[in-house]
Amino acid sequence: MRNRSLLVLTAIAATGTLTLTACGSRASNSGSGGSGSGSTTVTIGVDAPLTGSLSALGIGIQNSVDLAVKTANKTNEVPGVTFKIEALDDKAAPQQGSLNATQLVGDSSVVGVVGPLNSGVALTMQKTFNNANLVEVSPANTNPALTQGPNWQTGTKARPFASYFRTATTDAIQGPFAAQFAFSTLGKKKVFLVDNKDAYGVGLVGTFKDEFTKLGGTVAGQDHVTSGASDFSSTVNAIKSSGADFVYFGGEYPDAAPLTKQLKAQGVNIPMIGGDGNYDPTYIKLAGTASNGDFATSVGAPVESLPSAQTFVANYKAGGYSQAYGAYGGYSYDSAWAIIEAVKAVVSANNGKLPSDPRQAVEKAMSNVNFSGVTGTVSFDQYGDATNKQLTVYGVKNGVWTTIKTGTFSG
Amino acid sequence: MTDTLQIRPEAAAAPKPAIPLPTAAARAVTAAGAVLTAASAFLSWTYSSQFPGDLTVTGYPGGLQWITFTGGLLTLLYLLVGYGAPGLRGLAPGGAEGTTVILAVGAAATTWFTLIAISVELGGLANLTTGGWVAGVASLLAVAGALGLPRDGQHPQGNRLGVLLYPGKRPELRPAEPMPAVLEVGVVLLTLAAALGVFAYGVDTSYAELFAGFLILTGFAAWALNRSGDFARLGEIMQRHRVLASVGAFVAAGLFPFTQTGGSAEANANLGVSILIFAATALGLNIVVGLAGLLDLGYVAFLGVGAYTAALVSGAAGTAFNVQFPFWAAALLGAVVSGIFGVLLGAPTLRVRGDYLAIVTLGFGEIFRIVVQNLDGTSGPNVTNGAIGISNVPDLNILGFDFGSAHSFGPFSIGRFANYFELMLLFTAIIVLVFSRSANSRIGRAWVAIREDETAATAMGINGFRFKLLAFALGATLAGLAGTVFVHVNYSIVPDTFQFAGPTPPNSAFLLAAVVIGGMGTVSGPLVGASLFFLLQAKLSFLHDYQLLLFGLTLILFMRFRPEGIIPNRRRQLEFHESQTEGGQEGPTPELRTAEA
Amino acid sequence: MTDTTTATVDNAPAPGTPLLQASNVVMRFGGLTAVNDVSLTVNTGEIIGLIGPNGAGKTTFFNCLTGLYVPTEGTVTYKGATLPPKPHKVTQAGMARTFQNIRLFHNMTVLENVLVGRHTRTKEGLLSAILRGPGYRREEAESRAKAMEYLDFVGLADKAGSLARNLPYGEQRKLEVARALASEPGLLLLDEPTAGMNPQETRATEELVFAVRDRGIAVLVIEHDMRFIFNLCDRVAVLVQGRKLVEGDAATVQGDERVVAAYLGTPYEADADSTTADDSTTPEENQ
Amino acid sequence: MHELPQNLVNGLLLGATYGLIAVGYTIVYGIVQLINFAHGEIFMTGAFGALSVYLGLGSGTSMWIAIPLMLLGAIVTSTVIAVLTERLAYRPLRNAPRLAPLITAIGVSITLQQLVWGFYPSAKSPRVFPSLPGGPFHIGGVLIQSADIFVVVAAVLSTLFLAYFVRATRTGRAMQATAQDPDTAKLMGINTDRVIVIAFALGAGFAGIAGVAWGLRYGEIKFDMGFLTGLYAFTAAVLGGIGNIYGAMLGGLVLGLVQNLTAIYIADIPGMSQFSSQSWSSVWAFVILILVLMVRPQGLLGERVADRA
Repeated sequence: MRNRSLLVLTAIAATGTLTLTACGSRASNSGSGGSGSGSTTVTIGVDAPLTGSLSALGIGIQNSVDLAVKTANKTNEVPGVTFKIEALDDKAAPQQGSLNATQLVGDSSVVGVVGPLNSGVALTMQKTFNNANLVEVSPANTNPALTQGPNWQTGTKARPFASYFRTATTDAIQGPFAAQFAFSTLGKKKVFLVDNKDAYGVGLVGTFKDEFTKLGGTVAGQDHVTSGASDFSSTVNAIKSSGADFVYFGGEYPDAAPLTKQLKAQGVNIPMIGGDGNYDPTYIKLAGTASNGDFATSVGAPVESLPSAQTFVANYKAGGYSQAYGAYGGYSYDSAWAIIEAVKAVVSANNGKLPSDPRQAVEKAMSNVNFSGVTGTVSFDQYGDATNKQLTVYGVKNGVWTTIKTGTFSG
Repeated sequence: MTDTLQIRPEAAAAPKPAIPLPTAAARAVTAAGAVLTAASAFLSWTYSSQFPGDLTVTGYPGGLQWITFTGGLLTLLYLLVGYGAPGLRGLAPGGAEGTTVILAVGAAATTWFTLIAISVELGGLANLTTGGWVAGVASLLAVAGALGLPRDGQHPQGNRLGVLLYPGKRPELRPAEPMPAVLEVGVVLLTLAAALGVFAYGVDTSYAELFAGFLILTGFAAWALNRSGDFARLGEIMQRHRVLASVGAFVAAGLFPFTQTGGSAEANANLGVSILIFAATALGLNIVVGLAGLLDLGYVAFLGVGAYTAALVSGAAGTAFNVQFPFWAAALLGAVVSGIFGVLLGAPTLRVRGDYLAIVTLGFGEIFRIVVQNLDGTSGPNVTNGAIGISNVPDLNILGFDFGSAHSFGPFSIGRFANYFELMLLFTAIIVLVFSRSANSRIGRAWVAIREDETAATAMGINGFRFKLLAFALGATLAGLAGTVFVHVNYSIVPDTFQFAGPTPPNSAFLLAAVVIGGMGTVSGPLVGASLFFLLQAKLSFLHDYQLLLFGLTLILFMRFRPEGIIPNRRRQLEFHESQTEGGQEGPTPELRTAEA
Repeated sequence: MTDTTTATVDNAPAPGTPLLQASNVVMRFGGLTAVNDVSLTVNTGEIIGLIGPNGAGKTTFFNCLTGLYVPTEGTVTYKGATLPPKPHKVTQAGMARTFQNIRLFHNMTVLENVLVGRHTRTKEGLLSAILRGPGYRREEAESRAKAMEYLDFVGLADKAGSLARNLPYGEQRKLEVARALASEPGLLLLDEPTAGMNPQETRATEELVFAVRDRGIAVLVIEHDMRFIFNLCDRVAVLVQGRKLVEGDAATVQGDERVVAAYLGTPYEADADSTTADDSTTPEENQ
Repeated sequence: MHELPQNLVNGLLLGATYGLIAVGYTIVYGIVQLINFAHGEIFMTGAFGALSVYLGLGSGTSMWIAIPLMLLGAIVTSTVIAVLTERLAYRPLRNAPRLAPLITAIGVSITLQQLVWGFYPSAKSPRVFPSLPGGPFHIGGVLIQSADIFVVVAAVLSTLFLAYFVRATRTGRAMQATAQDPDTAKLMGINTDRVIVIAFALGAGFAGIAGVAWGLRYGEIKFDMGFLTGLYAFTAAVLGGIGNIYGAMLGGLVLGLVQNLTAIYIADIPGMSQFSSQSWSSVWAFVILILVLMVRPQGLLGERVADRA
């Protein structure tokens, strides 16, 4: 009878799918089996935009971490422990970051995560990692609030998440450093501030402004632009009539380049100083000759002046990666290496064996990590920020970035 | 009841099978193929365990082999139905032969997908073992046999879709006699369990290949069950037990986190809650788009209004107002504020011209993000903390239940995201209730009337402006409501989330797609559309660079070829129930309004 | 006297009371005068016909009566009150209409179409629809009962569950009448109700109109079909080129030479003329 | 002072570009009542078409030869794409419910944007656009770039051409007739399909010119430049009175001025200083749109048209 058969069908479908569910797990188990006997395999997670507009930066991060892991395995950096990476694509979207964070937390072999690139993504990940005591080291987040709490500017610094670290230098260092450079080295006293309303730009301009006025400089005017806009003529006019002798720009080169171009086209030949968001060859390409005389600060010493950095560049080349390591390659390598160092410390403290749940121990060990990395000495202060405060000013001369000055921020 | 319908209206004489075989031989070939296909899943398909799922094991299936196995069994099942096997007759009221063809092709598709994936990823056909070849050949054998089966169903002439129509269309079905109530209840429960199982399996697929294989087979199976008439039968039964079915569906959904165990449980619960937020928001949009026929292209901004409102009164550090509302008050406030924005935006726009709304909402979506970015204390009053966003939004605590930590219920333990999943499920239930009840009321009829023909609706005494504004504001309110949960799930909120077309849901374009692709004007359409859409983009991340492109093309193609979406217009069901008192407002069909020309 | 009671025979007002009064209505579009100084009165219990060649301004005049247009000059009153300038308020006031080219809600069922017609006579809002209290259930049940009654009246009760667009042409016309009746009007305006019908269907429509009148509802019909009009109407007004030519009973109008001339004298021109006055309204209607 | 003349000039130049794009919205909307969301992308593809021509010419070519060819490339690219989308995406939906073509338009918009993003070489970041030689010129304290002169010439010539086309050609009059009453136009023997294609092509041609103007003025073009610009241009069309060609130009100029002046002069209004920055200018444009819809829905030059909804 037809009615009964419907029941039969449903029963079959139900049991079939439930069986499938039950058995679907073999894949993930066997996937992480890894190599070698007697050696524990742990995973370093990577979260970065591997696709989309920012994929060049994200893939650079992934490859650099991969290089760190391969190097550690080759040199047997932590005896008895083999590292592997698991890279997840966050598409530069906070929602995806949240999903990735839970996934990495769920994989018990993950002992630390490198990433993310975007601070908006970091906001959704931090707490999930923190709840699981899983260390997260960002090579790129620069907003001070991530480590020092939302009220850092008013002086009440409070670390919100003990598991969050970063090798990137915060805006709180880069902005003031640029202010000192402009005021003392260049002798410019009147600034016009522009930011592009993204977290990075706003943060940078804020810290620059504080330091610059403290030094005795004056702010001739300030404007904010919408990221992605093309017509900056109102901003240019405001700058022109303000009588400022230079422009400080917080943001990235896609906005900075047309601004400096339109500025010079209007006959306002004052330099633009920006952060590491401007320090990119594309800036010069887009702005053309208008970029000559502009400056950008960037974190760390120039690659050619640090032997460790040169090794990294050479190894990266030898690694055969198809994409460049990008702006955050060095920091990513150092971030991964910091995790490896922490694991090493944990293992040696535990009689040469990795504890079964090493996450909390790794988190503790992070604060004592201290090694000479690609970007200089890597260690973390009480907020989880990098202690490395070395910065470099680059200037555009004849269409190329050239090193102007390397220094350490103090104060 | 007057039965004006025919079981098989004058269909053209069924065409001949593609492969001329005696029926018995065709059945035998199909059966052999199907059995072999299923059996081949127990063999090793490849040498290397490099391919995800480890298909090297002989003795039991793994990963994608399970999909092939299921495909083979389903083919066999419907072949037996067509053969008239005892106890199975009537399983395919719309015809078993066409169904068998679809399933055989589906099984072959997944199998060959797997084989090709192995060859491509591991580099060459040499990576396939004999077992793999057996599977491939067997699945093709089943297809060949199925193509020799006599053809049933309706075969309309001269359609462009060509090969897609080979299985024929399902004939109109006479409603079946009701079964004993106990049996029917059993069927309802089992159906829900099966749906939960399929969904949970799909969410839990841990690598893209498995998800793709799963999707292929699920797609073909859904087509087959629609063709066989089983969906129609199930629909009838569900209709008879409407309350049980809808309550049961929510209970089944609520059980989802409990089906998730192990390390990926929280990740899957997070995926689940994200899908729910996306789906619930899409359902709210469906009131605006599907019922009232208004195009809202900045809908995610209303989600944002709700989310920011909730974040501002959540007591998160660093917000402009240092207050902490209880969640019910925050949720209500978020919904109301969002609704007010809806009215402010709709009032000047809807009065003018319907299609201005589309561009005004598109503008609003962009402006919302820009305004939120600017309200940071330097380029505007500090309300939203600008681009840095509001972080560290505290977890909810309702009546002592802390959403931030894991809870155990007997042998089960569910974590933070599962807690929020259950909360969001409740919100979804509310939104479903609001949607379906308002749709089947004087208000909903007025909306649909406006959508169908505004002049005629006005002539029936409907105040077009007022009802359009009502729909728009209600949609905004529901999105705001969803937003209040959204912000807590994600701990934080930043302006960049609220884009017209961004990389991940929710954004306005994806919401619209979930509605359009799922089925405008239906309850289940946006839910299915949203789940499918979310899983697609989450699981097949290698497609991400082409995601928006595919998405744009999908919109165009759907509007061109299937404007009613994937959930078929169940209007026809109504024709069986002429005393029917309640019926959902189903989506528009590609009607040509030539009468007016 | 309330609106609702006009629907039933028992409480029908005495025939002869003026229901709709249009006085000196003028409607201009830019330089074109589509309706020029037309006056017309419809009394309770009457069936009034409005005829005229294509382009005579019938539909424009009709639209002035239904609130789609506000007349450039002149006034329209219903039950002594000036007609509100919005179509939905006109319906609320008690005038319902059908359309020349049937405008049903195609993707709604037959019953739902009639339920939409009940819109002005029900008042449950969104909140009560969501909460579904007893008041809502009662009103909804009552609405459905009434709707079924109207469907029964036009002979479509057995098609209540079908989609409106699946109905044959003649039945779609009937449904439009049922939908209009559902708003419990005192006056029903029919815009070419027999367009495209065969003689039998026309006969049936005739009877339907009489039946409507017998329920105490006055009817104003626009039509091309002379025979239909003259069989049906108590009085007939003839519009030609925006002006009212004659008004009177069937015999008077039929006997008037000017009417004959208007209909026979300008057949081709009338067709070409359709682009001016009458059809200038179509873009608004057609969207 | 904030150099008012310079700001006025800048606003008008920006507005002229908006106007060129707005013409496309207004023509198409006037005839088929479709908001062609993809029109902003048509503008963008025009710019990329021009860039392709420039790159194909080789670096030694004089700009005086390159510019006409680039214009041609832009116009051809945008026109072909616009006509194709009309033919493939919109025409099959001519009689569909009104929501269908709108959703399709969204789909077309995203598809075009993604095609350029994904398949045009190096279009994932902004691409450098060539600049015009000569300039800048000082005219009464106002600095004018040579690209600015191009914008003015292009806008004036285009408007004149359009005025001539609509008034004096058969096709132009057919377009007007179709816009006023498509059904009657059909009865009168006008091939409405053809008129619609011409409307799309014409609008696209202007968008192509606008694309070149944009590239020359700002020196770079990017795949997503059509989205917001298209939104502004549509606002300009509504502002001027949709369906009215001169209105589109006027609306563009007004909107350009609004964007440029609000960014500076709102600060002079007491209490509003925080709302005066470039980042607020798009918000002000949107506020203007809402205000226009409230106060004068038919736009500056529009006649009252009954709501066709």
